[in-house]
Order: sequence, then structure tokens, then C-alpha cells
Amino acid sequence: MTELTLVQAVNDGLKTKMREDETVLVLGEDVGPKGGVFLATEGLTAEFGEERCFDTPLSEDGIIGVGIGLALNGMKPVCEIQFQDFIFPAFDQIVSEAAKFRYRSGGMYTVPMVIRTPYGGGIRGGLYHSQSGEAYFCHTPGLKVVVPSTPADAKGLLISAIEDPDPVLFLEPKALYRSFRQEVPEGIWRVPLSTVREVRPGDDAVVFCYGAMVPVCERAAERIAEARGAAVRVVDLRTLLPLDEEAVIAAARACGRVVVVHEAPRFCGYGAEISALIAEHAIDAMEAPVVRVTGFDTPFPNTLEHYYLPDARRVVDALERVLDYE
Amino acid sequence: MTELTLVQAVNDGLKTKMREDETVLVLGEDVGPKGGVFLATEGLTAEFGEERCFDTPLSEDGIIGVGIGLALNGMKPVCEIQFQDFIFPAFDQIVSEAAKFRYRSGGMYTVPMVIRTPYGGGIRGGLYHSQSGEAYFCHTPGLKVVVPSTPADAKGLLISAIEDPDPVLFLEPKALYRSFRQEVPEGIWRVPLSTVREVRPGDDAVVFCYGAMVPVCERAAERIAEARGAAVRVVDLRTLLPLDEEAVIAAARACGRVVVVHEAPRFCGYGAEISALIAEHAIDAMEAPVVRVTGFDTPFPNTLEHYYLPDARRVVDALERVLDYE
Amino acid sequence: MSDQLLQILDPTGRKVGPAPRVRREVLRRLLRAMLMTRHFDDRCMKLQRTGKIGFSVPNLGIEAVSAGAAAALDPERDWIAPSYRDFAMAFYHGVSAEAMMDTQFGNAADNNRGRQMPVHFTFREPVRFLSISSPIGTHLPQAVGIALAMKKRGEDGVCLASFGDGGTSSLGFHSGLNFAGVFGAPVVFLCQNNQWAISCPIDKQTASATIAAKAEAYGMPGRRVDGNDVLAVHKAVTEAVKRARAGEGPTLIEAVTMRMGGHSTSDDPSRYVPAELLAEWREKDPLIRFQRFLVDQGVMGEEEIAALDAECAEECAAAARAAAGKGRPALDTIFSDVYAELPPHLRAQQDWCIRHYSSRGEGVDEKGEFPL
Amino acid sequence: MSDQLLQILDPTGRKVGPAPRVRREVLRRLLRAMLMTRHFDDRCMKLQRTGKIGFSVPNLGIEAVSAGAAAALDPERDWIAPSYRDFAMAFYHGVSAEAMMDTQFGNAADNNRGRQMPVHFTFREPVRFLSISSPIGTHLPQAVGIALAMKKRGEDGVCLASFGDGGTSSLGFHSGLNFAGVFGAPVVFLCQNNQWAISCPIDKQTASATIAAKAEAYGMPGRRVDGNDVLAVHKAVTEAVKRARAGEGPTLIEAVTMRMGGHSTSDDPSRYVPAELLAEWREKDPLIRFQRFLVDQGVMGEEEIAALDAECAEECAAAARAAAGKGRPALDTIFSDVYAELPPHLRAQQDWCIRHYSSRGEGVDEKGEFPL
Ligand SMILES: Cc1ncc(C[n+]2csc(CCOP(=O)(O)OP(=O)(O)O)c2C)c(N)n1
Ligand SMILES: Cc1ncc(C[n+]2csc(CCOP(=O)(O)OP(=O)(O)O)c2C)c(N)n1
Ligand SMILES: [Mg+2]
Ligand SMILES: [Mg+2]
Repeated sequence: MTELTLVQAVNDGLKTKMREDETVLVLGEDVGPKGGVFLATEGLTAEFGEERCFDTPLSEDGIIGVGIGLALNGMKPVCEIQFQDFIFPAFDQIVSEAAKFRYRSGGMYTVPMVIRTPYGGGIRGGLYHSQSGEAYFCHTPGLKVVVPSTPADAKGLLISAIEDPDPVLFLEPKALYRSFRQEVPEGIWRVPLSTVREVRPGDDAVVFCYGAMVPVCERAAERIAEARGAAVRVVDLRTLLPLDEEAVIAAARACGRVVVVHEAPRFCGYGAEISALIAEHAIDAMEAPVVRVTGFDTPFPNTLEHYYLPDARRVVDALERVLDYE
Repeated sequence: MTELTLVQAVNDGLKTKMREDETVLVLGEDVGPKGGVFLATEGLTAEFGEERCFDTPLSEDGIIGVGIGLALNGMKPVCEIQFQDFIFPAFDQIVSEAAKFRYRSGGMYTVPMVIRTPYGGGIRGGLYHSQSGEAYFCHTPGLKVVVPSTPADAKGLLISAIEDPDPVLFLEPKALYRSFRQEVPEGIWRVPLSTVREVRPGDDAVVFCYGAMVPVCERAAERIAEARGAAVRVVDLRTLLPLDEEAVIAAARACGRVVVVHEAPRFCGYGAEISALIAEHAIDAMEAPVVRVTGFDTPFPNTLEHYYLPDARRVVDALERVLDYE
Repeated sequence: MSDQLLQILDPTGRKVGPAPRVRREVLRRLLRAMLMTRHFDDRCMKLQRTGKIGFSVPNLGIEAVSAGAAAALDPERDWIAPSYRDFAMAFYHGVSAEAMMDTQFGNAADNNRGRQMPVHFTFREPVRFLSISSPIGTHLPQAVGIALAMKKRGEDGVCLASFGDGGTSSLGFHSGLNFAGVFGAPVVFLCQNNQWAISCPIDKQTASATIAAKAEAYGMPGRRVDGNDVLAVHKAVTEAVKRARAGEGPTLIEAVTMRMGGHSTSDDPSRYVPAELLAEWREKDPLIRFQRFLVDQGVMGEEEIAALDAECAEECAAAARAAAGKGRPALDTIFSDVYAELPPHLRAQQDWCIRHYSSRGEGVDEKGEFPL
Repeated sequence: MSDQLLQILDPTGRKVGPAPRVRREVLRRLLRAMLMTRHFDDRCMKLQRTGKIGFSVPNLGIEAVSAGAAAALDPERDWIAPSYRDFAMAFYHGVSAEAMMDTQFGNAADNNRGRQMPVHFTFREPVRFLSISSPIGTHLPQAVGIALAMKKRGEDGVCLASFGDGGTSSLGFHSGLNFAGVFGAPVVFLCQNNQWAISCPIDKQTASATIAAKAEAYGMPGRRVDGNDVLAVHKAVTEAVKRARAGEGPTLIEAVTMRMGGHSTSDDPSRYVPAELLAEWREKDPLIRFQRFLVDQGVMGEEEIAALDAECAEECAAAARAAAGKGRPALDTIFSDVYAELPPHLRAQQDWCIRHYSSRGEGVDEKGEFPL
């Protein structure tokens, strides 16, 4: 076991898997000698050579399109998109192509690829270096969407994603890249996709969250515990698509009071799906409204980033609202 | 008044507005001499000349990018995307650019443009000529999203969209293009954006729907009325973003039983937002689970299209489920 | 260089360039692929007119491009990323009219399980035909990735990517050719310049003098070839394949031809194609030219050709009869192949769907008309 | 033609080509814009190192491209769609260091209301500078639309669009140049080829021999110019603007230069830029060259230049002091300008936000570091 930051765990996951399977390739802008702008791919070109970790021209459409081709023909590409905000030129390749190849070819052609990209706020990146675009992708059958929130999960989920036979969008919360260290198992280490992680137990209310909101929600739950002794369960969804719907519904039913938290804007955000699942499958067990704590329905600002992003106080407020509801 | 089909009403709306305002331009693939593949732009080049209605090369990124530029510099472009399924190459121009220009420039640069595109199933178009992608866009602050379901609304909403100071995505349900005629006011005729339309009154339950699902839900409500005398309200949302949330919440509260219907896949679909609004603001008034009737969470099939798309029977089943719930 | 038009047979079938050495067997297969395509088109047109299939895309006038290119490939090691106007590629490599017709019908035997529209065929045998996508140009960077995989493994396979003149404006054209140039990927980009993208003529598609000229922007050679001359196409693609196999990188080939029919069975080209242009190109028919050449060179006799022609017509007719009787795919094909494994939410939807339609009767087909 | 490099001043400041007639006033402004840029960069570097601003983008070595191009435009009728490495364009046209610094700080006076990162400036006066976007290349088709609007109205304005060598791989490059060619739009595409896109060298960006060569693919002229020679850039852009005004359509200009600093204040170029390359280009500094020319030609004396230099340094220092004291934008700027009118759901969120932070205290700034 070594103590690693989340970005180091990503790097370790890539190296571990590349050592084990020579069909794994890494491509993207600046992933080579520079090691990526966040250093997630540091040392890969040095260890595995330019054939296996290589820079590409500045075209996300090209990165994903070529990645799909590599995957169609026996490779396991891990494509990096430098910031999730820059993924949209590749939107067509992801939603129309990668996600639909298996279906439209009757299973004859498949795309086992991973698209890694840092997402979310926390670095004063303004409109285009801060977005949380998960909802844009989670409406796409055929795609998987994974978001780790700890170093161990980052490595374990990444290795599972690379081994998965279907395309996986792997969203890395950049605010957590270096915010803390954790022991991460060495060598091959897998966390299965489509499972949630109970971060904190509790039965008085449950918070569903993912990515950089997980530690925020943990803090909120701690404060509530201190302030009023309520036991708030915190559930890290980890895989957004396909979601472990049963686990979500069971937790909602068990607690009866629910808060859903994400950084992205509220309207048509991922949280809406969680609320909708509950409204359809657990409404009879609800003792309070299902409250969402999210970014505002505006583009992402720069100077006022820390007023835009949900923080522990906002989650506390929402928890108080559902706990006090009668 | 003349009786027009929905696609004729679109054509009439374009002509009416182009006669009144010479800054209105139409551009897109095949919109010129051919009049568009659905003939929505028929006769425009003949009447207004190639300067005002013109064909473009095969690039949606170019169509929207150039449209944005025209809008930035005093024109009112109406861009056609031949099928909504082909809008994704322009996703970046729409969500990163058109929707964010006003915000990021402190209001100095604005993009008053309309993007028209036929969407939805009904013509045996398979994966790429049938999709309902509204949810991909409704998560985008700065954009407006409008979906007419009648000829009169099509004309009235289109004219309002062209006059709107912000970018509007105008989704035309292709299944309704020629399915019925309706009297449509001549000359300038406006239907305000961000208002819903009560298609049918009722207090026993409410169905929220839009586009080609509106007549389907109407039929379902009629059948329920015949079969058991229940009065089911049908609400056509018409503008999906910004939604008239108050109207939705009020109708949900008034009826206590809710069904939400769309063609798109369920997971993270637009319906989730409606359910979530209710789960947050009207849960205390709910007498049954909020049920969604949607396309399946798969790509759009071809031969089995009519098993994939929600029909009146599926809506009836859902209505029975909420009406019978105790 | 890239402005010159490679031609071997003139419109009358006379040799005007040095004929490449092509085996008789290949010449015969080329003719068969072109004849099959023409008959298959005819048959599909009738099927569409009578409402048996929803849609098809005519290849009239451009058969030589696909056939000539397909013949340059080795099914054992190469890949094809075709366009929807490439029936002749499949027929050249031995796909049966019936298999193709199953896709046109989207029936229970369709190998893409009735999920795609007509003309979006997929095969893995006898050669890897990448599943056709409607969004134009998306397959070009994919072809580069396919080729790059072979290069990285040290194999000598090549990927042929075919697309139209309209496709040159797409995002995939730019990213595909750019990445191919930078990586030196073994790809052959074949642009079937049939002068129209639905109703958009080539001079409204690009201001470039030629499409071949676009190659320079990506640091690769560009070639222009008479697309109605199957031998010229075959020669140009063969050379490009050879370059690619030798590790010399990608080539862009522009095959100049003319779409003699509508864009599709739903299109009325008389709204926008000038009659004189059609008349001019009618004289340049690729089949007439090639048949004359075969007869002149003693490769096939006229009767032999007539017999082959009849055989193709009959194969297509029989295929249509067979495909019409195969019924629709099973209901669970809506749900399979979304993922390798059916996730729980899809399993629930599948169970619901099968239960619903078995208790409430079949789905109601309110089929609209496909406009294009 | 497109391979030749237009040069007027050699690295020593000697005239090697026929010098265009440029008014003294313009020559002085050119120098000022370049000096301002260098001092502004310096100041921003210090501000970033001391944590006062989050980020900036150095222009070291490439100042001549932006300055020379800006001088070819008429603020009354033209538009500029700049890249983030174009401070010199704004300074040439009289944007003050303070206004620019307000954007660097994202303070209450920032005209984009603190919404954008540093270097994403926006102005409408003294010339229309389109709001800079981070996604590379998106402004190129927009520039075409801006130009087309003027053409349709019969005005003679021109839109200059500036971008980097990396930008040539973007979607917007392809669609922008293609549409411009087809429509004959009055655009000047200026590629600042500084040989790097972050760590990606130009030969991994494209296999094209030059960037100017890409013009042919779009049926427009391509020109290559020494980007460290401000007079050469000015001449090339002036000619292209003239063509565009005369209705002769777009031009692509490649200004060959070298990024002498990091990609940004967070980048460490020593990881990937060879030291020899830097040494080679240090000899070609655009400012030294131009200053020698001005002195040699008797346009300005050395002392005059030193005074101007000191003046620029002081303006930048003062701007930093002023901008640092202006405070943050008001909370409601989070919600305004999303739409022309505040819709009810945003009004509710705004009200909530203002209430929340006034009752619960200020937002907690857990600012991370910007990596690039
Ligand atoms: C991205 C995208 N935009 C629009 C369309 C609609 N469309 C289908 S075919 C076509 C024209 C294609 O022309 P070309 O590439 O020349 O091929 P051809 O049909 O002539 O073989 C268009 C615009 C599409 N399929 N994909
Ligand atoms: C679409 C997109 N992808 C990636 C990035 C990240 N990025 C920012 S600048 C840059 C390099 C740009 O290089 P170039 O165009 O040569 O401009 P330069 O920085 O050299 O002036 C990259 C990759 C981006 N901003 N947009
Ligand atoms: Mg064509
Ligand atoms: Mg550069």
C-alpha cells in the first residue's frame, strides 16, 4: 500500500494496466513528454514509449474518433480530454458513434475504450475550465459514466473501466486531484462499476452525491451529527450510468429524507434523475420533499466561483430543511 | 385564417417574418432551391433571393458558427439542421458559444438566433433519423428550447423565437409535420415563450407532454374518460427551457396524480426534471408515484420503432396506475 | 499533379492510358459487382415504390468507384469503412444479394437486427465492412484508428475509407486526414465526388479547385481519377494501398463521377439538377464503357455478359422475395447489444415491454413517410 | 508562392524587402503596442507568482504578429475575433492597461463581470473585439458570419480572426475556412504559428509543409510571413484586408514566429522545448529588430524609445495597483446576462443566493491551483 493523491492513483492505474496489457494505449493533447496538464500521464511515454502514450493534434473529434478506431481493431485506448469543457467537439463521436456501435452493428463491432477527463470547479477556471457536464452524457444508452471521489476508487474504477467491454467516460474531479492522500492497493486493483459506496452510515436522511461533492457532503453530515445528533447517510454514486438504481431506491426508502448534491446546474442535471427515481419508486416512503443542492442555472462564473459551488453550509441547510420537515 | 399542416405553418411563419424584417435569414443544408428535405423552407429562395435563404456546405458546426456570427453582427439567422440527430457536430457551438456569449461578454455581445430542426420518431428513420435529444440541450443555461405540437403554435412560437433576443432551439416534431391541419392566423402571430398550453382540462390526474406525444396523450385521456369517466388534464409544455415551473407545480398540486410522457429514453431525460420539480415542490400534494412513460433506454431501433415509441395504450396504462394508486 | 485526371478507358471503352495488368477473374468480378449493384438498386426502387421497404439510395452512375476500389483490397488483412453508396464494394467481395436485402428490410435475419435504416449495412465477413453510420464523416477518424492499430502491431493491413464530396466539409474529414497525415497511418481516403450532396452542387460545397487538392493541407498525396472508369479507379486505389502497406502513409483519391439518380428514393433531383448535366454524363456510363472494353479485349463475350446480367437480376429478385418473408426481429432485440451485458434497468424495461405487448397486443404501426 | 516567407526587416533590423509606406504615427503606435504587451506580460507574471491573479498567457516573442495585424484594421468598420495571445491588438487600438488588468483580476470593474478567466478579454470600444472563448477555433466560423453580415448589407468592413498553429486542427478552422471560401466572405484568417500548442510541436500538429499551404484546400490565397517582422505582418494583413474590402474574399496568413515563454504562467516549457531552439530564436526578437529600424530610419531616437518603454512599464504597474483595489463583482452578476431577462427560476435562485450569503457569511474560497 502507498499513500497516493487522486491524480497519482490515476497515474498508477494507467501504469499498472499498461504493464499488464500491451493493447492499452494512451492518447490525447500533451499526454506525452509533458505528462498531461495535471500530470496524470506523467512518465508513461518514458516507460512505455511513444507508441503507447502519444500526443495528438488539437482535435477532440480526432482523439475520440481515432480512439474508437483503435478500439474497433483490438486496442484498448484511454483517451484524455484535457478539460471536460473541451469534450464537446467530440460529442458526436461519443454519443452517436462510441455509444451506438455495438447496437447498430448487431454486436459485430464494439468499442472498449475509456475517455478520461478532469471536470468540475475549484481552480478558478471560469466558464470553460470548471464545468460538470455529466448530465450531457448520462442520457446516452450504450455509454458508461464513472466518477471516482477517492484515490483508491480512482485506481480501482479506472482499471475496471479499461477492462470493460463498452465505452466508459471517466470523469475525474479536478478539485480532488491533490486535496488529500489515501492508501491505494498496489498492482491490479478493481472496484466494480455500477456499485455505489456508502461513505457514512445513517438512517435519518441520505445524501446522494459524487465527485468533489463527496467530501463536502461528508463535512455537512459531520456538522449535522455534531449540531443535532442526526445520523445522515452519505452515498457516493460512483457510477452514474448504468446506475445501481436499486441501491439508490433502497437507501431512499430506508431514510425517508433525501438530499441530492452536485456541482452542475440544477435544471435537467443528473440530480433530477435521482429525484425522479425516488418520485416513482419510493414516494410512499418519503417524509419530506426531495431537495437538490446544485450549482446555479447559469454558466460557471470565475471570481465568484466560491459562491456558485455548493459548499457544506448549503448542504447543511438542505439537510436541516428535510430533517425538520413534518 | 387558413388551414395548414404543421410544416406549412413553419413555412408560413418564416415567410411572414422574413417579409416583415429583412435581417431575418435562413441557412442550412438544402434549404434553398430544394426547399429543405421536409419542404419547410419551400419557396423562400424564390421569394427572398439567395442572399436571404441559402444552402451551406455539409457542416453543422459551420452552419451554427456562421449563424452565431451573423447574429452577433445585426442579423437574425434561422439555421436549419436537417435532422436533430445531426446537430451534435454543432454541440460545441450551441452549448459553449451561442448559449454563453451574452454571459461571458458581460452583455456586450448577444446571439439572437433560431436553430430549427425536425426531431423524434415516426418515419422509420432508425438510430439517426428519429432521436429526441431535447434533454441534451435543456441542461444549458443561456439557451431556450421550444417544441410546438400544433400548426398554430408552430407559427406563433417560431415568430416569438425569431424575435427573442436569445438563442432558441426550435424542435419540430416531424411525426406531426403532415398529420393534421389546423386554422392558423395569417400575418404576424405570436405565442409567448415559456408558457404551457392546457390541451384538455381535468383534475383527476395530469399528463405533462410535448411534441408528438401531445396527440398521443390526448387520445389516452379520451380513452380514460370513456372507460372510467376520469378527467385527465393534458398539459403541453411547449417551451422546455426556461420552463414555466410554476404552472407545472400548480397543475401537479391541483391533480395530485402525475404522468410525464416523452419519446426520448427515460434515464436523465427531460421527464426527470418534471418529476424532480414535483418531488421538491409538490410532494405533499402527491397521491401516487410520479410515473414516466418514455422511450426505452436504448438507441432508437428501426423495424421495431412502433414498439419503442410510447403510444396511447402505454399512457393509458400509466394513467390507470396512478389513478388506481391508494 | 493532383489536377490531372487519371483515365484508362474513355467513355467509348477505348484505352487511352496504359491498362494495368488485372486478372481476368478480377475483371469478371468487377463487372458482376457493377451489374449486381444496378439490379439491386432497381429492385430496391421498386420495393420502395410499393411500400415494401422505406428507403434506398441509388448508385446509378457511380458503380465503378466502389467496385474498382474494393478490388484493390485484400479481405484477409484489410478493412473497409464504406459510405452508404457502396453496395458494389460488398457485392465485389461476395456479400449475397439476400444478406444485403435482409438489411434493406430490417428483417429477422438482418445482421444488424433491424436496428438501422436500409443501406446502413454491416458485415464482418467476407471482409470487415465497418457498420455504416448516418452522420456524415464520422467514420474517417475511426478508419485512421483502425489503420493505426495495424501499424502499431506491425501488420501490413490497410483501411479504405469511402465518402462523398459533401463529406469533405465534415469534421471527420478534417480530423481524419490531419491525424492520418501526422501519424502516417495506412489509410486510403476515397472521395466519391458525384458532384452533389443532396441538392448542394460541388461548387457550393467547397471553393477548392479540386478535392484532390485538399490532400496537401494534410501532407499527403492527392490523386484525381475518372470515377466512371473502373480500371482507373482500381489502379489509383491499388497504388495507394501499396504505398500504405509499405509504410508510406495515407493517400487521398478523388474519383470524379456523377450521381445519375436522386439522392435517395425519396428525392426529386429534377428540382435542382440541370437536365443538360445529366445528358452530358449519360454518355459516360461506367458500365457501357467497361463492357465494351471487356468485349474488345476478348475477356467476355456479349452473350456471356447478357447471361451474367440476367443472373444478377434474378439473384436480386429472389433476394427480395426471400427477405420479404422473414418477419420482424424479436422484441428483445430492442434491448440487446446496448451493452455487452444487460444492466438491471434495461432488463426491467425488457421484461415490461415483452409483458406489455403480449398482453396488450402488437405495437401500432403509424409509420410516416421518410422524406429523404 | 505560399511557401515564400515575406520579410521586410531581417533580425538585425536591416531592410531586406521593400518597406511599405507606413505613417510615423503608426510606426510609433506599433512600437508602443509591443512594449506595452511586454511590460503587461511581465507584470502579470509577477502578479501570478504572488497569487494576485490566477493565470496569464505570455506573449514573449510573438508581439509583432498581433501588433502588425491590428494596425491594418479600421476600428470604425472592422471587427476582430482575437485569440488569447493578442494583447498587442488591444493595446494598439488604445485599450488601457487598466481595462485589461480589470479582466486579469476579474474585479468589479471588469467589463465581463469577473466571469471569465484572465486573458479572455472582451471589448466593443475602441474596436469590436469579440469575447474570447477558451474552446479553440470556435471563433473562426463566427468571424465568417460577422463578415458575411457586412457583405450582405453591402458594407466594406472586414473581420480579422486570429488563432494559433494548434487552432488549425480544430473543427472551427475547417468549417470557418470552408464556409469563407464558398461565400467569399471578407475575412482575414491570421494564424500565429508560434510552433507550439502547449507541448505539441508543429510537426506533430500537421503533416502539411506549411500552414499557408492549407489555404488551397479552401480556394483562397495563402501567405507566409516572418512573424517577428512587424512590418512584414502589417503589409501582408493590409493586403489581405484590401482584398477582402474589394469583395475578393478571404485570405489565410501564416505568421511564423516562436513562443519564447511558457504556454501560460503555469507551464514549464523546459519539459519539452529544446534549449537550442530557444537560443536560435532569441536572436530574432521582434522588438530589437523593430527598434533598430526605427532608430536607423530616424523615426525615433533611442532616448525617446527608452522613455516610451518606461512609460509603458509605469502604466502597467499603475494598472495593477488600481485593479487590485476594486473588489469583487456583486453577487447578482452570477445571474444577470444569462438571458436578456431574468427568468423566474433564476430570479428565485438569485434571491436565495443573496439571502443565503448575507445570513450565512461569505462564500468559502477553497481555491485550487490552475494547472495551465
Ligand atoms: C452530419 C450530417 N449532416 C447531414 C446529413 C444529411 N445528409 C445525408 S446524405 C447528405 C449528403 C451527402 O453528400 P455526399 O457526401 O456528397 O454523399 P452522396 O450522397 O453524394 O453519396 C446529407 C446532407 C447527415 N447524414 N449527416
Ligand atoms: C477545444 C480545445 N481543446 C483543448 C484546449 C486546451 N488548450 C488550450 S490552449 C491549447 C494550445 C493552443 O495552441 P495554439 O493554437 O498553437 O495557440 P498558442 O497557445 O500557441 O497561442 C490547448 C490544447 C482548448 N482550449 N480548447
Ligand atoms: Mg455527393
Ligand atoms: Mg501555437
